[in-house]
Amino acid sequence: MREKSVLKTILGVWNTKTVVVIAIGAALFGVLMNFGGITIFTNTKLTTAMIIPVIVGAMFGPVPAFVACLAGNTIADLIGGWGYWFDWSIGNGVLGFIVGLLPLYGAKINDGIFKIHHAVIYVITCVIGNAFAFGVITPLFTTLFYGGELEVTFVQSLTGGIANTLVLTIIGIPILIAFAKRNARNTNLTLEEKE
Amino acid sequence: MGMIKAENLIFEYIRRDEEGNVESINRAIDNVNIEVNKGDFVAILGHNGSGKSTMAKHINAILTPTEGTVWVNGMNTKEENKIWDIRQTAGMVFQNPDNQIIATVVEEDVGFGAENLGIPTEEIWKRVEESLKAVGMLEYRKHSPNKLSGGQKQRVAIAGIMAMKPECIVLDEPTAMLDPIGRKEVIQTIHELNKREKVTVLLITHYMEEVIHADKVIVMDRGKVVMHGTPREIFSKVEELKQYRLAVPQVTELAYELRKEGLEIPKGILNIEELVEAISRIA
Amino acid sequence: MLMVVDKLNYIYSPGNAYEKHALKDINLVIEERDFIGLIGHTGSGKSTLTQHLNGLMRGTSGTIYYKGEDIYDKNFNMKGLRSKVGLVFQYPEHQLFETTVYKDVSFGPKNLGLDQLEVDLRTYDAVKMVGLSDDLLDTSPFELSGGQKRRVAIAGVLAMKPEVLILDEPTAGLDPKGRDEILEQIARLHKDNNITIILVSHSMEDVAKYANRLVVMNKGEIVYNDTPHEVFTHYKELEKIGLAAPQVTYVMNELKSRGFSVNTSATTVEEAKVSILRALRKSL
Amino acid sequence: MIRDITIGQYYPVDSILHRLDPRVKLIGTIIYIFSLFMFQNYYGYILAVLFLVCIIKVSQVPFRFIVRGLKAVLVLMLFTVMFNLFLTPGTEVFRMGFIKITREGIETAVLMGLRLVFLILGSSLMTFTTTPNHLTDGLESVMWPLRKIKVPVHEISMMMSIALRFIPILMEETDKIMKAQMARGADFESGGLIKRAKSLIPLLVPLFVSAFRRANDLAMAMEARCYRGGEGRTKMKPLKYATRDMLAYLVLILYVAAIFVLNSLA
Ligand SMILES: Nc1ncnc2c1ncn2[C@@H]1O[C@H](COP(=O)(O)OP(=O)(O)OP(=O)(O)O)[C@@H](O)[C@H]1O
Ligand SMILES: Nc1ncnc2c1ncn2[C@@H]1O[C@H](COP(=O)(O)OP(=O)(O)OP(=O)(O)O)[C@@H](O)[C@H]1O
Ligand SMILES: [Mg+2]
Ligand SMILES: [Mg+2]
Repeated sequence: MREKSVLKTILGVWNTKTVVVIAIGAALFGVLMNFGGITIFTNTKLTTAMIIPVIVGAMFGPVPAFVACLAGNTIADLIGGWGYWFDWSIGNGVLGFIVGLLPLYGAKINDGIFKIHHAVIYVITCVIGNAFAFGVITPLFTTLFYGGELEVTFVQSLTGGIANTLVLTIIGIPILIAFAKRNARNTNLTLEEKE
Repeated sequence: MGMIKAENLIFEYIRRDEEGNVESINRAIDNVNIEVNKGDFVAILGHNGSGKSTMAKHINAILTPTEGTVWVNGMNTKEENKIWDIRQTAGMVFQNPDNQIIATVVEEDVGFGAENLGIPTEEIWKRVEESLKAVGMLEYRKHSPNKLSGGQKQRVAIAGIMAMKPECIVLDEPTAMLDPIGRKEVIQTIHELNKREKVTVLLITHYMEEVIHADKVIVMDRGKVVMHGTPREIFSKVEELKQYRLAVPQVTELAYELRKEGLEIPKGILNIEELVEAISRIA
Repeated sequence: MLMVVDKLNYIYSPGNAYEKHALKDINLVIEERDFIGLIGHTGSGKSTLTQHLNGLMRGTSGTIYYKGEDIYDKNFNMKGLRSKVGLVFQYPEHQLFETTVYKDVSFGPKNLGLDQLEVDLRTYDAVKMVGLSDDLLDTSPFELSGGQKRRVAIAGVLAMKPEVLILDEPTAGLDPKGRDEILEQIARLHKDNNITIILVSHSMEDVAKYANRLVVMNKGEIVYNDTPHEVFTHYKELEKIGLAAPQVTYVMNELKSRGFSVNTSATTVEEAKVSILRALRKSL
Repeated sequence: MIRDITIGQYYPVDSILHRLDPRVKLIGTIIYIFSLFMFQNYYGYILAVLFLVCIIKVSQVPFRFIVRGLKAVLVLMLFTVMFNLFLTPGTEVFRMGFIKITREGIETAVLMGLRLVFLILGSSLMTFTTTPNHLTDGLESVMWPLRKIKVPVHEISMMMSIALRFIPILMEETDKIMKAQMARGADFESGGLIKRAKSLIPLLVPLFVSAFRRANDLAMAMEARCYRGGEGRTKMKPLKYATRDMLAYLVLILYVAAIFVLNSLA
């Protein structure tokens, strides 16, 4: 089981369950984006939605995380009714991919493994991911799709990136720990209840 | 002819650590032998964690035996190329109605299974209509499932299975999340399908009242089948049932208590009329 | 009079196509040490009412008094009320989130801002009250069985030391023994710890056995508010609003109509047994 | 509030636009958005306005509903306009202290602002007139050729429809868990940013756990109903073009032609 190839880990496991998890993850992303956040700035919220790709990534790999994020942002736009912002969807997708890399550096939440050095790597990927996704990818696509001015996107990206990093570390790490613990030994839903 | 047959069935949930070594083994089903005939209505009782759901998942080939064999209409569930035939033969309804409805319109959800089978469009429409009628939900065909009550949603789920024309339906606690009226609706629907469409039914439940009309009751305890017989036979063994963390319907309990007090009341009273009859006969 | 609900109304999404008058002029008095069974068809407003009782929802009109204080008063301590009126939702184990049982149960007391010693004390107490053993405190709640999880969740609310405990279908999904165990536990809390209980249930047998008073809701209104015996004599009316009486009530009524002088208000197996035996002895 | 939210702001009336095949509307929207970037002069914008106004009239969706979507991105729009207004170099027309406005600045600002407004109006009109289900069907059908390059088109559309089905359920769940934790004294509103973020953990863990439980259940229920991807699947409601759809395509072709004519005018 150990020597799963890197490529396979990146692509993730694809079956009915993956499709459903991504779908429900994306729906939750949309819900949280609209209702579960603290607004700082338009298009920029201290949103808890970004935790979803982390969890999806932890369980299914970065590509499913990417898709969940991309679809999630599109659904958020759909619920919000503020038009479609594919530049942000793609940026979020890329961020989802990067923060969803967990299995690649050995943080196997499914098997209850999440140690301190994993947390450190995780924080680093969050910072890099945000910088790359919103510093490079989103502005790139903004100009490509909407011909928008880069300065605006940069200001937004900066706030968005900082907020995301905050959420991803402050909330993300405890949640990853909780999930890892939950999965650590869950065979025993044993029936014997001693009075 | 047997619809379902389990022979020396053993199933173990195995947990492995990082290196892939076995960390723990949980034997959820322990050497079970059962046989269900075509057209039967069989109920399965058992405490939480007794292996009922694990058993049910074997019939639909969602799980395959660790040891032993399960046959569904003569097909061995271990044969990979039969898996879709098996799933079409034995449909499955789950506990939470919300978690098994896929589409946002009732009729589309009912058609989902039939679409997967590659059935032509016109035929799907016909089947959807028939199955919705069979569960009494035809007038809701254009509704959104979110606006239905729990019992109605569960009936839609049953219709979805019916549209695949299965010969057998396995229901895993279909009434657990419903209120009494919803529960009654669902149980009635299942009985009707059993009688009218001759569908073999396997019903898993924690509600004793729901099994009194079954043909046969199976009681599970820690992965083993510990009792089986008609409802009357099963419910006449009040003490034994209690030992397995189960109970009997309130009338049965009352009859049992009266009997203990020395009244001449037959064992295994199942409904109000029987008890009233029995008491009238004494006086 | 611990709590008084006075002409309470609640309307969901007023002024919109989905407007729903969920509570209509509710008047209700809850006495100290009551054990109330709250019954009604699905969508009758039970959950809506219970969420008003601890201030999670605010009535559209009318008010609620807790120990004589108007809870909608500006100076009323709403957070205090939430700790005094504990609410256990349906499938409460789905809301567990901490990594150990101890942490999860102590979540409530910690939010109250108590010192560590008091938090510890309450946590241990609560865990004991629901009949869990101490050695489970350090395990993850996700590793427990269904029944144990349910108890942890109830303990989490008990640790707030509520004076009133509201439980929304606390036995859903458990096997019969598990159901009995939880209900017995609740009855013990009522008796030994003087906690006022409001039990929302769909099982007529259960409320008949444990409650001293039944509140019956229909389409947002309270239609009966009386002892179980009294309420279940109206079993024909109850059937019209989607409810029923316990099976033994039907047995007793049927026997009565056949000329037995039995007590038709019997609602539990024990009462029915005594009454039938007495009637039969007389007729022999 | 939560049970019956209309996702995607679908506005239920029976107009021609509502009845159009979703593929037409999807392609139309894409063409419209592209057209916004193709204009080389102001005539183009006049055309875009006229076209949009006509379509809105046909759709029977009240104007105020459509404009509502703009409010959400008002700040963003102001920012875009401001940036362009103040930061574009060129011929100066106005100066106060260090703020200076240029001719080119005004031009780009107006252009940007308009483009943004039409972008939002155009795309939200599609969601106003198409149910999410139809949209998904349309999307699947429009993207079908992409299957050749290994894009999992069927899976994507399946994902979208499952997501749509679960949005109201998940909202209700969020609400329920929040209330359950509030009953235990949780406080989601007060405190600084970090404290508030932390207070969300008791909400999020159960929410995720429940979402994954649902996903597990649903995946099992789907497989039990013989779901095995898009291969060999038939459709209960296949999309079919009607005459009105052909007419709509014709209108679109005329619109595109008009763009080219206008562009060559200047
Ligand atoms: N996915 C799983 N992984 C490991 N162990 C499992 C899994 N599912 C069930 N078990 C274990 O298998 C045993 C039987 O479980 P099963 O779900 O079949 O019981 P059940 O009779 O359906 O219980 P309930 O009445 O609570 O639904 C239990 O001990 C349970 O802990
Ligand atoms: N968030 C909501 N928005 C709109 N209507 C609602 C909402 N929640 C509940 N309702 C409606 O209010 C009424 C009362 O609902 P409530 O949940 O209080 O019923 P209940 O008696 O608890 O039912 P159950 O036995 O199913 O739990 C129902 O008709 C329901 O449809
Ligand atoms: Mg089960
Ligand atoms: Mg309720």
